[in-house]
Amino acid sequence: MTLPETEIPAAKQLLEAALLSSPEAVPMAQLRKLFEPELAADTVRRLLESLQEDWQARAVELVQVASGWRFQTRPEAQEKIARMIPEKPPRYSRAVMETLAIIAYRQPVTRGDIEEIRGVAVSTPVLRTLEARGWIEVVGHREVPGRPALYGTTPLLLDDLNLRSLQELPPLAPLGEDVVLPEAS
Amino acid sequence: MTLPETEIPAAKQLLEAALLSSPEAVPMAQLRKLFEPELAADTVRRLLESLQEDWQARAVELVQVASGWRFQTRPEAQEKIARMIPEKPPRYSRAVMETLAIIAYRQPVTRGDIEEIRGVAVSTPVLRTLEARGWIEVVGHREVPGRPALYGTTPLLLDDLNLRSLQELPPLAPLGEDVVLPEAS
Amino acid sequence: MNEAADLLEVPLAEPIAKVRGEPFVGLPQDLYIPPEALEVFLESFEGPLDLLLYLIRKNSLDILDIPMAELTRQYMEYVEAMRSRRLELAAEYLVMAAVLIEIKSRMLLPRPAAVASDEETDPRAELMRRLMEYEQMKQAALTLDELPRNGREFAAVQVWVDETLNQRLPQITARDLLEAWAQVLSRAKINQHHRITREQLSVREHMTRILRRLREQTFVVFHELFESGVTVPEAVVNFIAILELVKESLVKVSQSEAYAPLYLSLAESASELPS
Repeated sequence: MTLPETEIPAAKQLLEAALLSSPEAVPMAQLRKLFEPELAADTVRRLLESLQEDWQARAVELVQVASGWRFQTRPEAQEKIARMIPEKPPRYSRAVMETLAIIAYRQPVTRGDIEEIRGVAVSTPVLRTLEARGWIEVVGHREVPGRPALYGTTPLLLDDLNLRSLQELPPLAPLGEDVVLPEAS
Repeated sequence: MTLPETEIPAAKQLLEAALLSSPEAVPMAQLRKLFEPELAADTVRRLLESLQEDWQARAVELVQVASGWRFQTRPEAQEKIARMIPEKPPRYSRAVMETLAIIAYRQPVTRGDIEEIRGVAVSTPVLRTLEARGWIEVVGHREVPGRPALYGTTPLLLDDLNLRSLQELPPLAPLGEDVVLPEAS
Repeated sequence: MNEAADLLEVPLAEPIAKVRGEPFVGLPQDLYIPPEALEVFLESFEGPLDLLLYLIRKNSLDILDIPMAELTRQYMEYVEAMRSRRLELAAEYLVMAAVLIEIKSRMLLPRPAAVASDEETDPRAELMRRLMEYEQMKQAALTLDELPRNGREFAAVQVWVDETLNQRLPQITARDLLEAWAQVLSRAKINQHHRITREQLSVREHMTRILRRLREQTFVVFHELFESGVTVPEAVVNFIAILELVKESLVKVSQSEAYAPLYLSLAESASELPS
């Protein structure tokens, strides 16, 4: 189903309202359901691209991420918006971030695999923090004694990092390369 | 502090981004903090009114409510948006969940108590959302000037959480230490 | 290490410890570590591999040809320092000490000439592989942490939606409730910390803000200085700022008659009240 010229503005407004009122990225399949009869994916994509242009010079932008389309604030604006909010987004500890990196780059991995790479035990709260954030999940079990859980990353992690697929993760540094280490360690 | 003509578009864009990224109404005092130096309330109000006009013919509108300003979907658009049934069930905002948690664990509490614990103002819609859901209710009034309402949780909340009594709520102690703060969502 | 410390961020670019007000950014060369700081130093390492990498990089050692005697010596000094101060030593550190000593002693043994050049028989091979793999992941963690993140560098947009128009109501569990409470608590801690260090500053900030406003407006009605919606601590700081300004004779408060509105003006410009 394509769209007559005259109905384009209303269709764009509806897409805009749907995306603005959704806290998470909206998949294409859902966006098509906004219209009766349903629009072709191509038509919706063209409308989205046109909407993207309309928002180009604003402090909010329309982006495509792993699980669909979403409006988000631009970083320059976000810095100023943060002034209004008394709390700062806290940072994750190194244990949490290293565990996340291992799961992201080596998935699927068991807790034992993570401990082997880090050389220390992985505490339960570290995994629970990542699960509660919706960034990792159990994707299966390794068929060895004890059937340990295998962890993988979720589409939400990609969404939250503005990525469309795991291929877009930053490439790993070559093994053994002398990286700039933070002062303390 | 007033604003030179040339800075008006950028100021409006920043207000727009701040309001679009907040599901709850933003009080004037907070909006003023977006600017450095802070703008006068009058200046901000004029910018907001101009923004309101820009959005007049859209499916989302800028409105002023008791606790501040917010963008919201127009009811006609909302009906159509409801057609695209989300795959994931909707979630309550952080403000709603934290308010509920405080009432559940510290009841009976006044709105002032909640604000003191959260460190930010509690907007009326937050309390109304919880009341409409039947999870909290006014259980009395504190005998101090103004006789503020005391909130408590209802048996329905316990039913919905599959608990038989408030004693079955998860204990507070261990988590306060362990949990790494998830970032604002 | 306790679990809370395991999760708490030690900002890497900042001094990791302060001893008698002096910031310590790196470990001193001679390995003298003030006892008060040792524990903090050690907690900044994520385990024995992290400590070894630190020693290798600090001494510009070649990770592909590690001088085992030197590395083991330095590592053992740390372990001994920890033990002598009765710090709780994670088992992993002791296991690694044993591994290092074993590698060192195997290297002292003569190897058959035929396989001496074969890398696989290098007693250090496994350790070097682990160090490199960990270093790679450590770097990846830093890079991931720097990626723009939802809720930090940008925020997903969501406007108000009337709940009554939503057909599906959000479901919650008791666990969600507990997590929300934990968020409140931990934020309360952050804010508390904030208040201790910033209190004086924020009074000064409010003083400046009020002065700036008076410069533009000449007269300001007292209650206009308190926007509705400000938090109680903010209002209090604001009020203290006004008192401070009056005390320092920067601002005058005037009233034309009893119960009339209070006006604030700059001390130097105060002449007559607006009618």
